[in-house]
Amino acid sequence: APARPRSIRVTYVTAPFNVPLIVMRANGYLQEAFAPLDIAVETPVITSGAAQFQAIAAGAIDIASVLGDTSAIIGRANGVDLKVIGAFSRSPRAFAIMTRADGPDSIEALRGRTVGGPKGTTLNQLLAAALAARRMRLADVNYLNMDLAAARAALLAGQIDAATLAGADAMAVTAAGGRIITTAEGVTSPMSVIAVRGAFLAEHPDLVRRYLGAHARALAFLRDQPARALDIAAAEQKLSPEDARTMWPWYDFSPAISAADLRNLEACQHFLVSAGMLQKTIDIEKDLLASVPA
Amino acid sequence: MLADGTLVRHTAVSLARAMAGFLLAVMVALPLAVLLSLAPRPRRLLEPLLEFLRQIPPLALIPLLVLWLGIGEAQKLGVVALTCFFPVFLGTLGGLAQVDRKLVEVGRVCGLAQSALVSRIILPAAMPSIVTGLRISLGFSWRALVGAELIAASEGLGYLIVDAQNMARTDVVLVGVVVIGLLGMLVDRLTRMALHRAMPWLPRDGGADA
Amino acid sequence: MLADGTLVRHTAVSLARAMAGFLLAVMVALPLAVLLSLAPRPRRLLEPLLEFLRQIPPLALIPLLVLWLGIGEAQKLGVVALTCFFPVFLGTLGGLAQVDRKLVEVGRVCGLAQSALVSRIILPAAMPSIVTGLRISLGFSWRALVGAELIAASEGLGYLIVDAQNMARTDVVLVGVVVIGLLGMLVDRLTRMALHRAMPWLPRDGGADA
Amino acid sequence: MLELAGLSMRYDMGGRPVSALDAIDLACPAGSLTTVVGRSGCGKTTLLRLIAGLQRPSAGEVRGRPDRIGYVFQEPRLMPWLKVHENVAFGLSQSLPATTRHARVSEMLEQVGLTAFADAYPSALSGGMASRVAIARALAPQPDLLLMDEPFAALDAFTRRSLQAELVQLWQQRRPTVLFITHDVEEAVLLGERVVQFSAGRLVGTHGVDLPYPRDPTDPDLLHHRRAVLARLLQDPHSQDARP
Amino acid sequence: MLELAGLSMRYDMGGRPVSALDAIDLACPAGSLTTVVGRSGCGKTTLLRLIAGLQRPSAGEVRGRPDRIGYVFQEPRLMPWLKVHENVAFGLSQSLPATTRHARVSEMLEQVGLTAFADAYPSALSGGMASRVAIARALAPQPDLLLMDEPFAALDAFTRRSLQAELVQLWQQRRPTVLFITHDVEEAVLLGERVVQFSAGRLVGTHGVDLPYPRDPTDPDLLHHRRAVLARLLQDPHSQDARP
Ligand SMILES: Nc1ncnc2c1ncn2[C@@H]1O[C@H](COP(=O)(O)OP(=O)(O)OP(=O)(O)O)[C@@H](O)[C@H]1O
Ligand SMILES: Nc1ncnc2c1ncn2[C@@H]1O[C@H](COP(=O)(O)OP(=O)(O)OP(=O)(O)O)[C@@H](O)[C@H]1O
Ligand SMILES: [Mg+2]
Ligand SMILES: [Mg+2]
Repeated sequence: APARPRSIRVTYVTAPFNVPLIVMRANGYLQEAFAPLDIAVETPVITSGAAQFQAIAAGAIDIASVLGDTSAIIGRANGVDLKVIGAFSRSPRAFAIMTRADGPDSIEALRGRTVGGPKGTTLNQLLAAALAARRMRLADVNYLNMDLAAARAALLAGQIDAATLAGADAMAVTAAGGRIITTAEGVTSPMSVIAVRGAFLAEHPDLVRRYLGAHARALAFLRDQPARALDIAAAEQKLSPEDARTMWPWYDFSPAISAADLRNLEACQHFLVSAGMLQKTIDIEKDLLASVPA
Repeated sequence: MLADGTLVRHTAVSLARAMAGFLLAVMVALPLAVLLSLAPRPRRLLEPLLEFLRQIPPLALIPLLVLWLGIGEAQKLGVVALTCFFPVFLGTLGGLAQVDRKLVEVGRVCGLAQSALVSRIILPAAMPSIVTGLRISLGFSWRALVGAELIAASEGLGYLIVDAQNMARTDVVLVGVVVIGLLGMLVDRLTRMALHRAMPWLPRDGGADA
Repeated sequence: MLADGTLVRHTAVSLARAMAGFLLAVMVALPLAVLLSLAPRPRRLLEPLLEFLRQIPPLALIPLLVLWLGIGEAQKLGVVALTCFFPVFLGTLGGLAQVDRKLVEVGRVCGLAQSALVSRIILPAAMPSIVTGLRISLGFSWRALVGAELIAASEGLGYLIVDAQNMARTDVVLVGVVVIGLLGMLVDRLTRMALHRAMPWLPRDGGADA
Repeated sequence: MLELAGLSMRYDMGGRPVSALDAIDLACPAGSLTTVVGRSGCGKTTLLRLIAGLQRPSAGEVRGRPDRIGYVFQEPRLMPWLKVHENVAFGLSQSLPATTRHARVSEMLEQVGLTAFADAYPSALSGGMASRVAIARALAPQPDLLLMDEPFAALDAFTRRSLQAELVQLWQQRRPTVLFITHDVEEAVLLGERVVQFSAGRLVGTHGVDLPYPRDPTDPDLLHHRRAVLARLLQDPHSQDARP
Repeated sequence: MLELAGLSMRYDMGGRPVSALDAIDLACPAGSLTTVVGRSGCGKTTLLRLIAGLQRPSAGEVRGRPDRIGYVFQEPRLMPWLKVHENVAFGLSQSLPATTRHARVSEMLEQVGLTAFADAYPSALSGGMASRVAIARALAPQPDLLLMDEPFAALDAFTRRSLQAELVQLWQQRRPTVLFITHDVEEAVLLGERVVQFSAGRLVGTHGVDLPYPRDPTDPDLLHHRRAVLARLLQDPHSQDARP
């Protein structure tokens, strides 16, 4: 087997509300898992999905601890050597199409209006699916590409009529009097996954297992001491305890990829292709998913 | 991309944005630098503000720019202009400070008004430094495109690049990079040629040739 | 933030990054400009490449930089240095082209070697333009921070700002912006003071004073 | 009439005061031609600069300064980005008709013997040619006050003679007030109605030269004046390095 | 021995060729003192520049150029960022011991009468003072070839006399080869072992001055030589504006 690395690099992403990851780091589970092997763990912050798969492609990252479903599929389909080894979260209620208090009050009312949000992401998929459910297409709205912070700012500044938002940006809009037109609940099934560099998985399955072990410990802590976990997460994300408690029930952190998850990933790929964002498709189960050999 | 004309469209849009933002910056920076170099009092008031602004990353200001300028063309030009402003401004200030006072005195004994001193002596004498500032800004007008087209853009080479990055299309990123590089070189060369035609006495950037 | 020292930590990290990236750029750009201005043949070879690179948005190169430099400190310095490089480079080239050949001739009849011509005549004479280039770069070293700390940073004012933007904490963004602005001004002022102390003949950027 | 009253100029040189001019009183009637002589560093250039209003005196004042001043600086000070003919036209009022401007420039270039170099840039001129362009530039606007700081120092004997003659002719025709600095005592007495002598920032003597114009350089009377001025100059006790 | 063989220099001025020097043959024995006279624009400065190797001749060559050259340019060309004493020290080899350098600079400043201004920047100097600094800078390294382009043009009669005397003394002591351009015919015959005359880029005459050094400016023999050179100069048929 190839020599053990001196260190491994795992991305650290707190937003929108990645409680298990926050707990895992705060409680030092990762360090504990790798210290016996004399392996240092680095947890660089790389929030953008595209940046994460670019870093994986560059060999700079071994494990992407939280990667959006769209990013995982886009990256893999375009040749990035990554494998999905588990689910991180599912949170349809955390993703929403929002507007100001005086904004359009239904999906239908969005026709011809300006909507901002990050293109090529789960939120893009949400908008497309929500429109499709009302027999509309993305082309029926004026869809502008912008990241969450900009979309939030543009919405509050009255520059756009609606925005697709999540996490803290959604809370901020709510706090400013904004409304939710719809969440993803019942519309799409956004999920995030745990992804690893393919070569890393092939060479060091034992290390990947250790990582998953640490992840499992964090989940156990969430189950056993939810209040403590919430406090840790709220502090790390500088959220008020109330906001944290609001968001808590929106998330399902179970790590196993279910048949439903698989269907959702396939729907996600379908959306990407139909929206013209993906030219090549992959076999989700064979090309993307991987189990960690014992 | 070439075949269906998308690349041409993205290029045209970005060229227009880069040039408009650049010209906007020049049209404010150049007169302002001249004005401030002649008027110590307004200078003392304005300079700290400008010095402060000069350090701020335009990416940090994007939410603010969205607030002030919206998400349309104005915001994109704003990002480009904000990046291009200071090289021209500092280049001009530096050039003005270097102007040979002996030549200015020639104008003063000829009874030239302040404005004539500026147009007939100070600006021509400061021109080499101003040109350096212009060239730095011109380069940055292209560099600013990605930042400018990060938000609410659906066209432009910056948008093309960011979009391709998000879509893991390294080949497209590369095309965008190459087009920006070549186009920037071309514009730089044309600008220099035009400036040298208009002002044949300018040093050719040929180095000190010692 | 102030109380628990986080702001101080972010500031220290960014200060170090901005300065290191800036110095790196200066250490390459300055000698390279001098070399190329003296050697026409290497110049003809290298200049097109540099002119090409000069136009490329650093944000477009981040994936490449990650590939070459990883996601550690090197990549962050790379982004800052890439942004700082060209103002110094062009400022120096421009300054060298403006050097009064009559003064260079004085050195030549004194039998000075090329290196002595450079250190004793050309550089001092070109210094005002070089300083302008340095100041533009210094400003851009701060501006580059957000881009540099976009990826895999957990500290620094750029990270602070991006993180705060993601967390919708406009107040924190503002703190970051103000700290960068003030710190940048301070560093600029100190640099100018140091340069003027070392070279008292430099124009004080006081304008043409016509 | 141009009047200097108690004109003084002190410079600060690293904390040490240098007195370049010390309480100069001098009246130059309109249309007079005064030549100025004195050792290097005695304040002659400073005097012209104060008269031209290029710097403020430390004390005293300049009265009766006319609007239109022609100044031949000690160095040529040509604009390197202008061709010779453009440099000569530099001081001409923009409101003059183009044909007048053109005619004046041609005439001046003719007088200084540089017609063939009208389209040259200053970098292609010899030292003496650059001086002559500067002279042409100062004369072109037909100023009422002409300040000339060693204008002919870089010229050969022949060219100098002919420009001296032209200056006198021009002065007789249009009668500007002229202040003319020279190191050449022969030139000082050949041109000046009077010669004023400076020493270490002080006006130490005035010598009238009451000979009709145009004067003949070989005139024995002129030689007599020349000897007188020279004698006083060589007696000048101040050596500028002993001064500050 | 410094030898010029068929030395020519043509400039291009907007397409039109300007011949600044035309096939000059001249030999200057080591230790000789040659003065050069000629009308403004006749090529004197170009001659010195070619000898110094500052530009390449269009044709011909310069042989026997020594290593150590002192050049007094037609303009002072001081480094504005160096103080007067640093400017004077500029040409001194860095390998000289600091005390020697210091002594040389002091001595030179003394000779040109600027000891009191050692710490001044060039911007605080008068025109003549700047010229003297330039002279001191060229002399300080004790060059084997001394090229002087109207070095005393900006100096008053008194200062000029004393520097002339010092130059002759220095030349007699250390015997550098000297080429000295001047417009002052009196100076040309006072200093030169021979006077060479240029006209429109050609060497048109050589006049030997076989008088012992140091010479007395009032010596009637000198006056005789002066008249002879002047007469030839004033006959010079070329007027430079008619030339190109
Ligand atoms: N760089 C140049 N380009 C074109 N022509 C030049 C250049 N330098 C000198 N000349 C021309 O060469 C001729 C000789 O110039 P040079 O400077 O040698 O004259 P000079 O004898 O020193 O005159 P002066 O006594 O006025 O200093 C002049 O006609 C001048 O215009
Ligand atoms: N900017 C300045 N700062 C300090 N001292 C100055 C400045 N300008 C002139 N001086 C001093 O003033 C004195 C007179 O200078 P000025 O130029 O008037 O002399 P000058 O009579 O014209 O001499 P020259 O014949 O050498 O041109 C000199 O001692 C000079 O050093
Ligand atoms: Mg003077
Ligand atoms: Mg000459």
